[in-house]
Amino acid sequence: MSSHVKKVIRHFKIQGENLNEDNRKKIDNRKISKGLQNNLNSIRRTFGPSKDVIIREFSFGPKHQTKAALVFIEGLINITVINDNIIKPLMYDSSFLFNKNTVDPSSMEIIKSTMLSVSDIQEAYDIKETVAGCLSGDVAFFINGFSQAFVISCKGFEKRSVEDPQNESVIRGPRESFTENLRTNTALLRRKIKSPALIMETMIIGRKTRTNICITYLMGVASPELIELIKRRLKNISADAILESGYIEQYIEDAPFSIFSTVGYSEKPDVVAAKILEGRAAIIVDGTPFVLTAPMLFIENFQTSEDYYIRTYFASLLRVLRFMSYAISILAPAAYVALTTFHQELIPTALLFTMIAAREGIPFPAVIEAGIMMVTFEILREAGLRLPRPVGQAVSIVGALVIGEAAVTAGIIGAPMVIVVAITAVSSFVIPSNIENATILRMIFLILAGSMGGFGIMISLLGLLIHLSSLKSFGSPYLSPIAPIRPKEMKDVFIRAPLWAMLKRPFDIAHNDINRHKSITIPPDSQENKLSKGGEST
Amino acid sequence: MIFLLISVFIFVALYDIPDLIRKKYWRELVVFSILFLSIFGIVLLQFSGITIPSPIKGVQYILKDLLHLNYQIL
Amino acid sequence: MELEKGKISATHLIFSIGCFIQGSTLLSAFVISVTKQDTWFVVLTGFIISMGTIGIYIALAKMHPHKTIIQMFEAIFGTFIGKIFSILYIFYFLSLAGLNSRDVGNFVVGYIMPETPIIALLIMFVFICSWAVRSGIETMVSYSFLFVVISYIVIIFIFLLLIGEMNFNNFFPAFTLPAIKYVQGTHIVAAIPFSEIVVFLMIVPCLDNQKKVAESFLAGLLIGGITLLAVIIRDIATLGNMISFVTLPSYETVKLIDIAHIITRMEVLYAIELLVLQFFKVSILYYATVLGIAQVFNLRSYKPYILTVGIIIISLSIVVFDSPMENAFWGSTVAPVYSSIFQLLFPGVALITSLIRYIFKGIKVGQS
Amino acid sequence: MNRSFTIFLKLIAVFMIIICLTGCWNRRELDSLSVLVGIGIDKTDEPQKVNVTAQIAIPSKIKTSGNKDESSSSAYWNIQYKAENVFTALRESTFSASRKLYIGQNPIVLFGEDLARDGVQKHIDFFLRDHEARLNEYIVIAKGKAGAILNVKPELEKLPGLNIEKLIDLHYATSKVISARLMDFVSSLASGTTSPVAPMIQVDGASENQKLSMSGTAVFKNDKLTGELDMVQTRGYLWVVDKVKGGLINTKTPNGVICLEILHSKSKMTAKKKEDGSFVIKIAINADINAGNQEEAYNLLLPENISYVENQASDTIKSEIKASLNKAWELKADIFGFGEAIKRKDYKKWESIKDDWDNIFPEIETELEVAVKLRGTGEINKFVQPEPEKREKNNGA
Repeated sequence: MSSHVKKVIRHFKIQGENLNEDNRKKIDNRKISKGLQNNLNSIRRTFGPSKDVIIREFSFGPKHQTKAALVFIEGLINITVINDNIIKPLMYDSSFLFNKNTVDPSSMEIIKSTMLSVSDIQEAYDIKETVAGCLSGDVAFFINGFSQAFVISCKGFEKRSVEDPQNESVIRGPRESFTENLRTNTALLRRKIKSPALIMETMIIGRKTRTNICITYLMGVASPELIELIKRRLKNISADAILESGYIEQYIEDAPFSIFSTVGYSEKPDVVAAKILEGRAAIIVDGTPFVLTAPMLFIENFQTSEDYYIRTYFASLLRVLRFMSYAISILAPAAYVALTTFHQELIPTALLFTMIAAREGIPFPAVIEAGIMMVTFEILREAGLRLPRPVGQAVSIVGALVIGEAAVTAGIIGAPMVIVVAITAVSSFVIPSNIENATILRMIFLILAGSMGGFGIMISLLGLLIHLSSLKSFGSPYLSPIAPIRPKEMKDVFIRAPLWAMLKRPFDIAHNDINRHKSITIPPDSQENKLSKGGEST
Repeated sequence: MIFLLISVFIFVALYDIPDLIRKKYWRELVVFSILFLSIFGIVLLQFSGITIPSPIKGVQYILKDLLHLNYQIL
Repeated sequence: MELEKGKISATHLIFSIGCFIQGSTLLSAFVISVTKQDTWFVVLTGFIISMGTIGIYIALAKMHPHKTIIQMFEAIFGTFIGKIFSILYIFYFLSLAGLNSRDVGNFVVGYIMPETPIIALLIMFVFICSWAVRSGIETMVSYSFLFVVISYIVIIFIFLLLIGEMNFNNFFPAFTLPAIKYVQGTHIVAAIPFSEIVVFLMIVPCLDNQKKVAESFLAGLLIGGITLLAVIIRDIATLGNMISFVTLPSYETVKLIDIAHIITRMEVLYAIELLVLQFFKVSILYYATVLGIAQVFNLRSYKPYILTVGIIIISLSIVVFDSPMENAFWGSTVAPVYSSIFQLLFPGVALITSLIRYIFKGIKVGQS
Repeated sequence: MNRSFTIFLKLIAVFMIIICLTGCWNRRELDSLSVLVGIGIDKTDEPQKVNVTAQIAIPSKIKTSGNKDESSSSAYWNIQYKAENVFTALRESTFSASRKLYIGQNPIVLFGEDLARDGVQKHIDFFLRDHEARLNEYIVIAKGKAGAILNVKPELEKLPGLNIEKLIDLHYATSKVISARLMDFVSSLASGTTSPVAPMIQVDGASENQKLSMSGTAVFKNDKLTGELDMVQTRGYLWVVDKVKGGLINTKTPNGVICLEILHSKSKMTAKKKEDGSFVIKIAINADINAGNQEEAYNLLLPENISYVENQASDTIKSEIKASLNKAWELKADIFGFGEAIKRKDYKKWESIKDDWDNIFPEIETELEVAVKLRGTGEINKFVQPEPEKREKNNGA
């Protein structure tokens, strides 16, 4: 029933849009005519009353009799290039060009090859192309008497320079991060992987925003089915707007209703390069510094780029620490509630006495207490994030005072609960990409722990496990090296083995070119031993 | 309690039947209905206080009291 | 007309079988109440006996590749008799699922939360299992390795903590019971944990490499067998003559851990392990039931039946026994006989029939 | 019926389940518990009733933060209740205690002497059966009334119950006190031949400065208290069952008494069958000792002196063991588990003599083998005194 109604509504919607666009299409599909004014009128009609569209009419050639016009949008182009490399040569040096009153198609070619000293020039034959060019920062160049126009690329809008990453700060490792500009981003990746096999395919998505999107992958390493799948899903997007890579993520991800994200993102070129080298594909979206990577495995949340730059023991320790802190961040309040309200026999006697003494006179049951604290914490976190930085500091100080001191002294909240929530909060910050799902999971676990104790926690953990292992990200099992088990890949899960020992790429992602190393590399020291032994014998 | 039970069964029916109808799996729908209605009846009886005999105890009766195939507990 | 499109690897089958057997090891009181301090011996003989029964399953799987046990019976005995056998098997899987869910309920109610109504626990437990079954066999077996690893870690950890408590004098005097007790014990061990893996004949068709059936079954049996042996030895050595008095020997063993009043109260590990392993076991049995129903009635999908069968399991596990005592009586006296009908008698008859057909008619039944 | 509808249904299912289950059965907040830290069970005048003293901890008074008023009041409350059995008494004490008694953390179970003479098994059963109680609670027999023991306020600890637990935990320091967990006690009861033992505790001193002290070992015949071992006999018992973990031995030497510290010991008890069919229990003990205190100079660097001390020590150990053996024979209580040893050795023979064990046990032969090794002399290797030649010089001068 409801689906039928929806269909009808959808039908009307589509028709309405068609009506709207019909007018526009009439103009857009128009070929470029020989009369300059006709073309300019079409352009004017297309852009309507927008004042940032500049139409510069001028004349050049012998006796300045050839009328021409440049159409561009102010702010998107580099004005010096237009002045020095387009208008100047035409106005000063073009007198020899045309024979009197003849419009020779070949002169178009001459202008292109001898007069315009810019690198990227394309020819356009209909208005639509020129309009699209203008909108993406090109200059349309119409000449009276020709049924074609030049679309000259001289993009020059304001952009941010490459800066330190804001979210993924590192102690050791490259400090550059992506910017909002697509080309800068592709260049950053090209500088990391200097191989012709690094393919960058561009697409334009978004009927209104016409956002440039670049699919980047390593030919031969990334599996063709994956690239095919990503392209198919991207082509299916019929949205009118793509403003951030988050839009793309939501349109192409496998499990839109899951609390876990199955598409990864990063703002650091080295991270994205590493993922591309493992056989993943990256999707760069113009206008955002966050580059998507797919497929994404659950384990990637726990791997940071720095793990591979520092020494293996400490890196492994950090891995274990991250798993622990994730477990704490989702389980600690639930476990505390389950222990104190259901399974007191599991608490050591001395600790139990301390906890009872702290709870004496607290008006709420432990679940409610934990709920209050968690909600308060989330509010404080959100307030601290959104406010301007100096005020944010003040908010956190006030919050800490209110929660930490006043609530405990007033006997509304027990001190152990404050400790538990504080530990939970701190450990949830260890893995920023997991904050979203950890917050939701924590709530679910707390409710189940409050009603069923440890049994509830176990049930919800099992549910979590089932959910995680049934998820797939672009054909790869989400929980990949753990379930289904890939024993050889356990080198990069709970421990981070030395790089020379990680011979293979993840099987579930790069199954058509699994070998990272050309030959089996021996650890460097044994190589040297061999060399020195050889030296002695000779 | 009965209300809760009925709502659970309605939920199960709502969850499973539409899929069958859409795919035009009529035989599956028949088997489903038989299974569903019989268990609905049994559970309803169970909840209204009638003791349902345990099938395992039935097996135990056959094996132990009729066939004497059991071990002795000591 | 493939009902299950998932493919599983031999590794996963091995660990699933191991995990499935491990599910029963924690509830070993059935056999311990019979053979007391000689249970370790009974485990070994039971293991050897069940290698024989598993040989039957392997032979059946080899003769009828890409068929579940239900399809095999229809191929061997014809449609009508085959369907009768199939329905009996579905009842068997269903009853095992009900009994095992009841075990979980009994444990939680008896030891952790005595005031909780068992139906609430069962609803949650079976709901989670139904979720697992709905996610498909591929997902279900994918975490078996994780479970096996967890339970091995827990067992080794507890073993190390209990070394101080163990007294190997507890194994003596050995072999003092009447011989019938050893027969009974062997039968229980062979029937209740080990040969229950007949249910995996419902899953074998999903194996991607059909040549590895034999290895998978035997390796899985070994994983489960080692666990059972280790647990039994640990419990006897720790509890001594108390072992025949307590209801859940493993649980009481773990409760005894007390190292300087600091490392203590480890029974939570036991509870976690029990829930996880029983969850796996019940979900496999549940899956077999649902798939069996779909295959008997030649249905095109098994997913619509999951929730209904779940309700049947809940209802069955509530009515099945009035108390854990009845359950224990059934477990140590009648259950081995009941299980053997499905584990040894029917598969044996099926194997002999298909062998006879193979020899006399010279056609391979599996190829039809 | 699209995907989002299915998701919606799933969410409803989850919420329905959660709502159904917010019955919160079994939920007890921490402040609704009264944690038991000791249970004392005494005989009453009425034949079918026991007097149960339950010691409840008051956690808010355990953490005294320098407040003088609070430190004066005690951190526990002893609630007494008379009922048919322990379980009833603990339950019915909620008539006067506002919180339900919680036994999950209880460290000790005290039995009064009178009650122990009548048998303890019917009172122990509850502790085995209850799902909250643990198998490693300590069993202690009180000389006199158990309730009185729980009333003695300790100096170092806040709670008498935990104080007694710690006293028992320290058994390794002297090896003259035993520790008996519920598990050990019941395990002995279940064997049928081995007699259970439990430590005894008594109140010393007058009413004002009372203190508790461990005093010997209670010996049970089946579940009835029949007699007790003194401290020396207790250690003799511990030597045999391989539970000596420390302690001191004072040994006479030609030059004064030397105090030896037991570092560790290992003993092995086996049954041997003689030609005539009777059994000999062989007890082999290996002990490592260390010189702890010397009263006069006795040179422990000389090999002959070392072996002399070792022999003396092993004689002391033998005498301790003999004392305990004699006491056990006198009580006809096989506390050592000789019966179990014979059972392990020859089960068939054991079956025939099992019923007559009470009469055979006092006659049983034992063989003692004690090997003591002096492993060190501590941080000094000689008695501190002037060197012999100097002394002679001094004497000469």
